Amino acid sequence: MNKLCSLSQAISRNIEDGMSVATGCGLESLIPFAAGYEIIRQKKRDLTLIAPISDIQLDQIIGAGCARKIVAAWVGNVAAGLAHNFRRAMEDGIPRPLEVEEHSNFTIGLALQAAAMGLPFLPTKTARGSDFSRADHFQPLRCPFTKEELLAVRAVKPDVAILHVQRADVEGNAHLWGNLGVTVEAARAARKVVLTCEEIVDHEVILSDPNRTLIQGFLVSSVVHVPFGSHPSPTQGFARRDDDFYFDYHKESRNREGFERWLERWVLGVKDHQEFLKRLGEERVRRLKPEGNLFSPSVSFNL
Amino acid sequence: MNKLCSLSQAISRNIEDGMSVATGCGLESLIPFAAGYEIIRQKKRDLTLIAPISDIQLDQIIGAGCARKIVAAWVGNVAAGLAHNFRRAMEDGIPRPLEVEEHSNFTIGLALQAAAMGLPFLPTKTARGSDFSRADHFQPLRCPFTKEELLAVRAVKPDVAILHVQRADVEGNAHLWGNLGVTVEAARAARKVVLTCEEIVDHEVILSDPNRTLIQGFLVSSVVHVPFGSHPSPTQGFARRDDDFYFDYHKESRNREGFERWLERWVLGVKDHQEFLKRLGEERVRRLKPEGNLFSPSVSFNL
Amino acid sequence: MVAAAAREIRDGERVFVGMRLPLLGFAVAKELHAPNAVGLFENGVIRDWPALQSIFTMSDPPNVARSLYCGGLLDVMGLMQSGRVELGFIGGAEVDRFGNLNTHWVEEKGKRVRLPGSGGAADIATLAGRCIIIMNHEKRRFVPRVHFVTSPGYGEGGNWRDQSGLTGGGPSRVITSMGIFTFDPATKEMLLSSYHPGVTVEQIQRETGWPLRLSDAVGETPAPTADEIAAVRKYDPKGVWTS
Amino acid sequence: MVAAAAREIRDGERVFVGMRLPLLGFAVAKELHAPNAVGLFENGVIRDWPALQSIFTMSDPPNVARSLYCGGLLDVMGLMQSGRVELGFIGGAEVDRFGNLNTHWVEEKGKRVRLPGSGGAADIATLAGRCIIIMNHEKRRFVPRVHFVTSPGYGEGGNWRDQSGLTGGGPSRVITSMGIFTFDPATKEMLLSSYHPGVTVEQIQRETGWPLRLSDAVGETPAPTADEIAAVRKYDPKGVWTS
Repeated sequence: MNKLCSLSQAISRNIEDGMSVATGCGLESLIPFAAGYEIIRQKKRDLTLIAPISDIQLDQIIGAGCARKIVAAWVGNVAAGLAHNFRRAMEDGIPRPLEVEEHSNFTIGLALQAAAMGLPFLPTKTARGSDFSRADHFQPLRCPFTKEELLAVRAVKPDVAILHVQRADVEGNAHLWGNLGVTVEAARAARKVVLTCEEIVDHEVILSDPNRTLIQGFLVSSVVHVPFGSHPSPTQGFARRDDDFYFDYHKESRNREGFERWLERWVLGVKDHQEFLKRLGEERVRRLKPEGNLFSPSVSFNL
Repeated sequence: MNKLCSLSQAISRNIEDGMSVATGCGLESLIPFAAGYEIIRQKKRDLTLIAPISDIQLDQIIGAGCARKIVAAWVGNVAAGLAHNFRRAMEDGIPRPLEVEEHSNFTIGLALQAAAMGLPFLPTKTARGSDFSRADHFQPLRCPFTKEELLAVRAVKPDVAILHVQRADVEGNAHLWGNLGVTVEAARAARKVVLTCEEIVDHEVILSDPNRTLIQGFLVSSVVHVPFGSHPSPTQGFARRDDDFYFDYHKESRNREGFERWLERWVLGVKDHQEFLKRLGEERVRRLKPEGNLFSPSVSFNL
Repeated sequence: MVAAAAREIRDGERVFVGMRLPLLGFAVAKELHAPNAVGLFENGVIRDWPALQSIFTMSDPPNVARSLYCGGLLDVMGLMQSGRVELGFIGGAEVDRFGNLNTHWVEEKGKRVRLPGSGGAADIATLAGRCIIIMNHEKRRFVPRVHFVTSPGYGEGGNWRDQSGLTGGGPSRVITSMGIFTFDPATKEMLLSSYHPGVTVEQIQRETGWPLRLSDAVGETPAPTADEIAAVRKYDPKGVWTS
Repeated sequence: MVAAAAREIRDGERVFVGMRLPLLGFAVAKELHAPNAVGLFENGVIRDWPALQSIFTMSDPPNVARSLYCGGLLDVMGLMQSGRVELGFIGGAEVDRFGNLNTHWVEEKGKRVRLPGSGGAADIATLAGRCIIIMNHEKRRFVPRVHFVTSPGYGEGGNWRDQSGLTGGGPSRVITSMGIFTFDPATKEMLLSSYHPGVTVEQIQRETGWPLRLSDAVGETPAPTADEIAAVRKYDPKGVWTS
């Protein structure tokens, strides 16, 4: 089944107000920023955002007023520091109050993995003694064999996971490589998956290296061709990190007015991802294209 | 650190009488038969063998009298039927009585994964209502969140895992592809890992495709270069399945005398793997070499 | 039996295929009425088209090359545990009237005979959306009560599965060398729903270790169509699995 | 600080590196005395040599390309939970005298300031064989009791970690911009073990929110060697992290 559609269609078809949405699952890379901008343009409301860390994406969506709740281990700006919109929402309820389900990176990974495996929880030894582990989504659990005490992490089952990948076919079978974060777990935990990808490839390309098909088409609802869809975060082999974009965002979002100007310039004032790239400028986009000859060698699947 | 050694050294250095040894972790492929023959030649005793299924390898080691206990989901001959030595051991204690810790494929995978994750157990929904799930290594467990009843599977932590892979460097960093079974879980669950591989490659080859380095050198104790080390089981890209070998084994091992003749011919009567391949014959080995042009395409790790 | 297995696979379903007859049934279904079915194998392989050559095990290179996905056992079992596998095929040495299967041990002439064990069968029986049981129909295999429950069907009948907390749907059909059974929706007893061409109800009763119950609609199994026969021959030209 | 961090890494250790100073310390240690150390990153990357170019995040392409392994977060965290990570580096907005760290919220002028949260810090603090805490030494950061325990050190001191069932060893050192601390083996209180060249104990006391305790062997931190300085310059030629 051909699931190819526009980014605008993918967001409007799959995401409704009030849903929970997993994003930023590659950690600092493969963050589907373009999809996040479209969520903002479509004025989705009351979303629960799920992400281990999000670099600045959660901050953007929070600042735009789309989020009611955050399920995360860390919300900030990895290179530059604090997330100003997150702070304003948590400290002053601007633009709206925000609930947080606090995790560590490991526990949010386990929470997604639990859902991916069809389980209501998974056990762990991490985070014991942390104040956030006293929240309701953690419970003490005694091992029935050794009697040692562990921590049970409640499953997190997103309504939708938005994932950026290197290449996919029109059915949503996707090849990805480089660091994976919790991408595979999120793809299997979520009820629906929206893929944005750098390249659409023939099904034959997928079949030629099945060990890279970490997301299978039967999990995927929509596939969108969005080159540089992870900008400013990197996509190995396709896009460098645009460090300046993060530093500029950090400066400009320091106060609410500055953020609103930023939002107008980069999101609300551009029609779509194409126009966004135009605004970035040809020269800047060119500079973000990887170069070199670091290609993987071939392996044989011969019979 | 260079961990390269001979198969005989790898077995004598890493496996002592009474140890638990995981093998056959790729399921029907990548079974380290050559290493199993060396275990038999070195007359290891009282081993606990851990494997989901083993095709005929467990049956061989049981028949040779090396095993005291089996932790497995299935012991047979996949293409031909029952495992005669396993039957003789279970029914008549020949050559010695055998204890079995019964699993399903899923629960033995979870048991290894629990150990790999440093946990004493993992929860599951499988195997409930099966008579074997009443054994001590399974316990009922109530989810602290939903209160639903699950099954806890006790961790299985092998002393040694023997794994056959396509290519490794001398430190034990290994690239593998094709179906993986429980290979990765076993590599991380075990206290020590012995790798047998089709090719020894430069460290540079490993670094050129880090997504394939599913076993990291710091987990590995010994690396052995054993082309066709999985014979008669297949290794994708390097060795076809030798179907006749399984059927012949099935016929010849039907009674104890036949098995002893088989053992003399293929294991005890040959010095090492080189001699084993010689006995197979050049023509037969040639026929087992894969052909074709099913090679994976390259991917870019450029900066 | 292959045609009957193929007919059970609906388009778009994810199917835990196993080996031999069901594998062939999967290929036939893909060819005829279920082009979007996906086959899952416990070794970690997921395929959206049949193996490139005939195979003896699911890990043979022709089943691995050009597959949709190659990963690990827990990947595939996890998909099943999370409810994403609609159908699985299983078999056994013994089956009883509630569809419980035994592949652990049987008694022959007063002596225990040890069998291989569960493999993935107990997982499929407990977790798949529904199961199809495939068996040779012999009296020693169709027993009132299995010696050992490897792969639970409906246990002691009725709502035993719910009471035992099993999340998969349980067996929906038993396809044998003589006929096809369904299960009574309330009591969960096996009901003969059709007998294969040339086989009588009496013959089936003789090879069944309990008093047969017939489905209201019992009749002859529709013979394989020309398309089905052609598809079977395409994937098993030498008749290795279907002689 | 980078040299001090580098000195903590022993050859062959698996180190949860994090970013910034520890990342640089890892590169320096690899260059000088720990050529077989391996760096682990929570995004799924494992490296046996430094990143190809300077980076801002662990997922930047130069940290991914030519790595030893690229996988997922649970892969790497699982290795740590199973006891295979000997050392981890962490930091925070606040630390107290038992080495507890806070990155959740602090109070400034009576108002709560929200911070980013744990990330992987709580995992490292609870699971790594031992932890090194790296902090800028300021009075508002060195507090008697943290507002919120994100990453537990020794809790309330003594054998609190054992009582709480934590499997990692806890903080072994605190490296600050002014000196280096160890912990009292019994009470688990922070002990000043050295002050950096040009810094006095009195200055450190002024920037510490509780009465300092000194290690018996307190003295000046050995200045970076020429080799260490050269290695730092090699990996941070522009002085981005070490100006």
